[in-house]
Amino acid sequence: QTKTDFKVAWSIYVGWMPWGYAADHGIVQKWADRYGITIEVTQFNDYVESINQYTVGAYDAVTLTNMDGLSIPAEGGVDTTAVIVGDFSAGNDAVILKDSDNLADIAGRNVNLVEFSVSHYLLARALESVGLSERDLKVVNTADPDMVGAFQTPDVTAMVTWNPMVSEILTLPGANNVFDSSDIPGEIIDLMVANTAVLADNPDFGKALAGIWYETAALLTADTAEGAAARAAMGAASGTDQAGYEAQLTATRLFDQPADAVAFVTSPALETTMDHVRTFLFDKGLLGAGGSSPDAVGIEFPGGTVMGDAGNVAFRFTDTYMKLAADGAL
Amino acid sequence: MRLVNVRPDRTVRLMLGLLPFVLLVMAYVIGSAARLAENPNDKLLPALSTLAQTINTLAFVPDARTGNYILWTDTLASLTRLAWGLGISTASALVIGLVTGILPVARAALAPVVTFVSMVPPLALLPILFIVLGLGEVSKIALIVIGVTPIMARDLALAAAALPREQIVKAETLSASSWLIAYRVVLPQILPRLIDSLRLQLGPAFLFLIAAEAISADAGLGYRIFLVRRYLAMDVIFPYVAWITLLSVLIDIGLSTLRRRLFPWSEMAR
Amino acid sequence: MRLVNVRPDRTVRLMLGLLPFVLLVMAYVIGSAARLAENPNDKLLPALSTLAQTINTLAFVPDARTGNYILWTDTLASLTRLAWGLGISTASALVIGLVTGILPVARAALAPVVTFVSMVPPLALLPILFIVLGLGEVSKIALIVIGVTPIMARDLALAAAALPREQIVKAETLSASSWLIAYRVVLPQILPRLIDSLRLQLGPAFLFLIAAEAISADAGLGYRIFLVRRYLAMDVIFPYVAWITLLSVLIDIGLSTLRRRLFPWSEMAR
Amino acid sequence: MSGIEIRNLWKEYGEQIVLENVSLTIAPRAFVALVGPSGCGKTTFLRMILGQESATRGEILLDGKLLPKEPGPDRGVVYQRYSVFPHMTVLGNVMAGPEMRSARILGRRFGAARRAIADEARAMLAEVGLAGSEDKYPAQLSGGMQQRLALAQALMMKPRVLLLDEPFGALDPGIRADIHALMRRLWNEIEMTVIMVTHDLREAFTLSTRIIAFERRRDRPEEQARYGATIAQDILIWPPRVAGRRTMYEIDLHSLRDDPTTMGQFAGTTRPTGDGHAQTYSALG
Amino acid sequence: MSGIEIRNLWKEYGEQIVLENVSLTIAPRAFVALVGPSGCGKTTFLRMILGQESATRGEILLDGKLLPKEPGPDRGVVYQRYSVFPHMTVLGNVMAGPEMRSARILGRRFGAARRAIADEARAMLAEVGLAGSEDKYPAQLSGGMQQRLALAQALMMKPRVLLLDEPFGALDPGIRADIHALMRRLWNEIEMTVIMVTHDLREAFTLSTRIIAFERRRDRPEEQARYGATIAQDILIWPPRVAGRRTMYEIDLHSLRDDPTTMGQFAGTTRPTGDGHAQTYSALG
Ligand SMILES: Nc1ncnc2c1ncn2[C@@H]1O[C@H](COP(=O)(O)OP(=O)(O)OP(=O)(O)O)[C@@H](O)[C@H]1O
Ligand SMILES: Nc1ncnc2c1ncn2[C@@H]1O[C@H](COP(=O)(O)OP(=O)(O)OP(=O)(O)O)[C@@H](O)[C@H]1O
Ligand SMILES: [Mg+2]
Ligand SMILES: [Mg+2]
Repeated sequence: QTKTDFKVAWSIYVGWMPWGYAADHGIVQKWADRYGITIEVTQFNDYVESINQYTVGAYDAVTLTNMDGLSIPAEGGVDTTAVIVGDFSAGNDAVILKDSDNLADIAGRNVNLVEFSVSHYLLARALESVGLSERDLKVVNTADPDMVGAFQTPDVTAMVTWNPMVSEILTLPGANNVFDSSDIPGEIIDLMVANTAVLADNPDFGKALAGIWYETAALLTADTAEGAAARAAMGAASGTDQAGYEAQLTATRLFDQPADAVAFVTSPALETTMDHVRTFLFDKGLLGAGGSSPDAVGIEFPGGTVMGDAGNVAFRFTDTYMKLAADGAL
Repeated sequence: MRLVNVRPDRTVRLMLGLLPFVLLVMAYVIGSAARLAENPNDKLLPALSTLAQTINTLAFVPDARTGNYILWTDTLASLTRLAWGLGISTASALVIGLVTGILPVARAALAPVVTFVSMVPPLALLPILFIVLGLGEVSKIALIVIGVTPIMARDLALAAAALPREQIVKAETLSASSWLIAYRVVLPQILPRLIDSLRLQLGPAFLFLIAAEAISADAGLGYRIFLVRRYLAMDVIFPYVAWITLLSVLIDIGLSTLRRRLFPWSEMAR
Repeated sequence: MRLVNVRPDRTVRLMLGLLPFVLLVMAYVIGSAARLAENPNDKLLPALSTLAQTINTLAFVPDARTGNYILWTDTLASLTRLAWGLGISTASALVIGLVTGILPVARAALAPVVTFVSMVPPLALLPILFIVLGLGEVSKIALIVIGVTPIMARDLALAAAALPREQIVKAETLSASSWLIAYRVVLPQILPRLIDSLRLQLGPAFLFLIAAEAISADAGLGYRIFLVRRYLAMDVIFPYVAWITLLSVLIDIGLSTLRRRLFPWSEMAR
Repeated sequence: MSGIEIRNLWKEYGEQIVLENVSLTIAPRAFVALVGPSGCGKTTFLRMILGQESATRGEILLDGKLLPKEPGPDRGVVYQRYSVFPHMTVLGNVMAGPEMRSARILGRRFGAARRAIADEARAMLAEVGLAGSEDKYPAQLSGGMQQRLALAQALMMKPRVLLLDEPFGALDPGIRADIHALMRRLWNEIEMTVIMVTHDLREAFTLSTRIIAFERRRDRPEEQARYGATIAQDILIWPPRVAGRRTMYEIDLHSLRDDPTTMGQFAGTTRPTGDGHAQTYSALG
Repeated sequence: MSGIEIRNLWKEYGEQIVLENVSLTIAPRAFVALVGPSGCGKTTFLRMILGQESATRGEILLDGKLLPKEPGPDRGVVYQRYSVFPHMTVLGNVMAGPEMRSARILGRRFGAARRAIADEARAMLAEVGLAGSEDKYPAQLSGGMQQRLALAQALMMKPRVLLLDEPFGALDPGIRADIHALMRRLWNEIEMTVIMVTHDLREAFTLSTRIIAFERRRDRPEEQARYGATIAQDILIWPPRVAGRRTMYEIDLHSLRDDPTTMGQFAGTTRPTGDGHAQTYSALG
């Protein structure tokens, strides 16, 4: 049903910082006012918690990656639509080895990472690239805020994590980036997703989100004093400074032009990516619980093609709102 | 003279008490110097000068983004939550403890469930709490309440039940009703224990607060620690930990003074 | 008859005690049914049948990947850590508490630092612990030790200091040295308190264990809870929380029985 | 009228029989002294009259009516210890009874009503020698002072039955004599029956109208649990003391206070009641 | 020899003067009874002799040597309460002293040595009437039994000075007389000086060789803190009792046990020592 009050959750990560900035600087307010709605933006320090909250229905929209969108809300029966493709990781996620720059040396080591996260996925893809599998090493679940500290202990010799931890770790002696998300470009995608039913009933909400994002993204990438100030603010909000934040941005392919984003979601590469992702999730037992194939949850792409069970579509990519932005029709 | 009878005088006591702190600081300084000599960018044990500079920034330089003084904003946010959480816990623990302590019927109905709930690890309930109560202040306060109340309630029930039965009988011979026994005989006598119990729960309360703030907040001592943990910014974490410790010690001393002031008789009865 | 004098008999007591549990389960069932009616895939409040099935899988079906029975592997891993942590804490708290409790010199030197350390929020120190002690078992055990020891030590020091001065003097007239006073008079009398203190610290110890396992582990009750939190598997989280609670209750009862067996006199002195 | 009748009273704790078939009629306004060896059940007996403990068998009647099963303001008590409220001042302790009796919600009176009670309380405190200590807390008093406070607290309620459990053991001889005089006066003035446990036979003879001795008749270790104590002696003081009437006793007592060398004398002689309970005097410890 | 000499002893707690300029010489093997009103400082005085409390001014000499500043096995004590170890059995309590004296590391003996001590302890327990309770814990004993246990425990060490603080207050007359007899016998057999606080003048006259009364000479409320108690009377028992020699007293005492009507009598009369401390008898409570 239609409603006017919406709640959006976001968590601290390079590509999502604009949401917090937009909330703090009146951009959210401005776009909400334009569509006669209210949008409450909540910051989470804990990414997983923000997804869980969205999944149980406490929020209408949330920032997450394509993989987590599939494994948590979609798998949990919450039909979810990716309103905005904000960026993909192009180096923000990395496999780091101590005292070796050869990925193949990872065999036999303990690898510290957040299990079942995009790091795990990155590791799986990295192992594929050198003909290894997860059986050749041992995964140790480690919480993301503690990665930097953990890397400094002698018994940690291999790690998969994301920024800002990656850039911190790479400054440490002996740390080598042996594989990162720029080696699998476009596979780790950062999204703003919303509940499909809410969105269908309230298209204005989607439009407002698109308006907020592209206005803020433009500011973020602007080579002006304002842009610098915005980057400094986002850096501070994520616990670092402008330089640190800009360093993280360089490893991010940010879609500040809606047209680029539209091109990205409509390209067939996305289907290949999602197939990789759902196979990975199925292997780990996170998708299609108890089922025999990853097809249990259907994924819809712009244009209407569905991968998997067409009777149970729960994860959708759409270009509707980004196209409106590209056409200047917001 | 036996060692048990050797009583150092005031000055010696003071010096002995300071000694471990001095040793700790020295160990830190040496460790820090050693690590910095090896890697000048080391973040684990920042030099004292770095610490001082960070503290200065946190406490006395307004934040560029919001114009707030970060340390004070965080402190205010956390202490407000703590006060609410402990306030609610104390009040409910008092009621539950009093009732289960003196009414056999209430004890039969509530004691098992309170014991059971006091054993539930509250951190594991955190996700559920957030879902049920939302992410605002309520769920953070609720975590403190859930973590602290059952233990305080059990403690108070024990204190109430430990009052000599003779006192209750005495009150009855003085024509007290059940209500008056609770209100005039038992309640005043467990209030000092309430304060002590509160003091003991200060540590756990801070723990729950930090855990809750780590998940969702935009200000607070725990929020800040977890925010900067990704960068291993020990120059922020150490001062924050020290500050939390200092706050706890101060509140503890304050409560214990309050207790002595309000209930002079409870000191004598020792 | 006054309410304070109404003593329900055994059956009524039992029924009253069960009532809140029954209500809790009923509330869960109703809530779960309501949510599942809306979204059959809902993960927050799984149906009882789903819970039962998951429990069965966790406890009695070997894991496809490792061939282990997950619940038992996790339990063993956690209980081992807990036992080490609490064992070390208990031993060191006993020594520190005894020494600070009876020797004025030791009290002067140690009491302030122990008080201070007991107020440090241990969770905030985790990064340092990990770096100093590595990510293995040691740092998890160390977190428990750091979180639990100062509080137990203070408690025991208080218990030792609360022994009537007359007893110490009496021992001296019976020719006891400082050592014999500690070993034959004070130590046996604080052992029951040691067990009680241990019981009280069971909850916090589990809390620290879960927090440590959440940060880095490959088995353990806390590890599992935080791992499956990633896909909101409440059908695993609820049974695990209940299991931890049950374990705590059992350990608590065991310790309290042990205390009564070992120190019959401590019961009588009440 | 406050006469007490006890019919075939038994008290057992688990396996152990404490009191065995005690039957006793206590006249209204009697002053009964209860003596007997340590652990024979004197305190237990008082507790049952108080309603704090229930009898295993038998019944207790107060003025012909079965005793209510819980303590109430008709029966006052001074325990061996734990007898006052540690969180109230001395004055507060003594005022507690009248205040709670008349203010059923707050348990406190205000204004003139409060002042009236306070004046009465102060007068009572002066009688037991606690004038000047009104604002102290019990923990600041010595053991003897606490016992006197408990006595004052109980007397404020003017109970029909007053139960005293070794109330004067902790008093030094001077104050003890004062309190004895006070007890005698109040017993004369107030309509009350007093039952007092004491180890001090002199005190028993000084104050009471009747002395009852409890004793286990079989006391070998293996018999202790199987046989309880019962009434071994029942002595009426001679010449009889009657509440509300002056007798010659008073005179003896004043002399007692002043000269320690006369301490041993006590007033009156004893006479067995001849009702079958009384046996040889030598059995009395 | 165990003579005690006290020279100009003062004791103050903060502002409050408790004892004021007490001087006293106690002969070896004396049995001193200390009496005085509640709160006048009797326990404090014992504590100072024990070494548990230090004097504000003045000094205490034992056999001409300054007293060590801490308690030791040469001085035994029985407190008003808290006197036994709750975690040891009755037998363990009595054996604790000899065991700790001879086993300085473990505080326990084994084998024959242990049996010897245990036998001695059992004998002592039988003397104080605790035979059969060897394996109980103190909490299972009545107050009076605990006091007797404490006495047995202290006597096992055969101290040169034995300090007793109202040790027999909780005993019923029968046991009390037994313990009096035991005390007298041990005092005769063991080389010890006894100082006993009591509220019971009869007991004082029954046992002691000398009675010392403490009293505050100025006792108005506003003076209480500024003036301490001091020796108000010092009475030597007549005819003199001497340790190790039988006197006529024994005979009187046995009769006392058996007939309650004779309770008031006590043996001997009193005679002032005439050393200036003694004043009128009437000051004695
Ligand atoms: N709650 C109880 N449970 C079991 N036994 C009890 C209980 N209370 C008292 N007793 C036993 O009952 C007996 C009588 O105890 P009571 O306190 O009445 O003795 P008493 O005559 O008052 O002794 P005293 O002169 O030492 O005060 C004792 O043997 C005691 O062990
Ligand atoms: N630790 C202390 N601090 C302050 N005052 C004390 C302390 N101990 C005793 N007093 C005071 O010293 C005085 C003497 O106390 P003490 O216990 O020696 O009296 P007592 O003669 O033994 O009395 P009782 O016959 O009641 O046992 C009392 O007024 C008491 O209040
Ligand atoms: Mg009794
Ligand atoms: Mg005393």
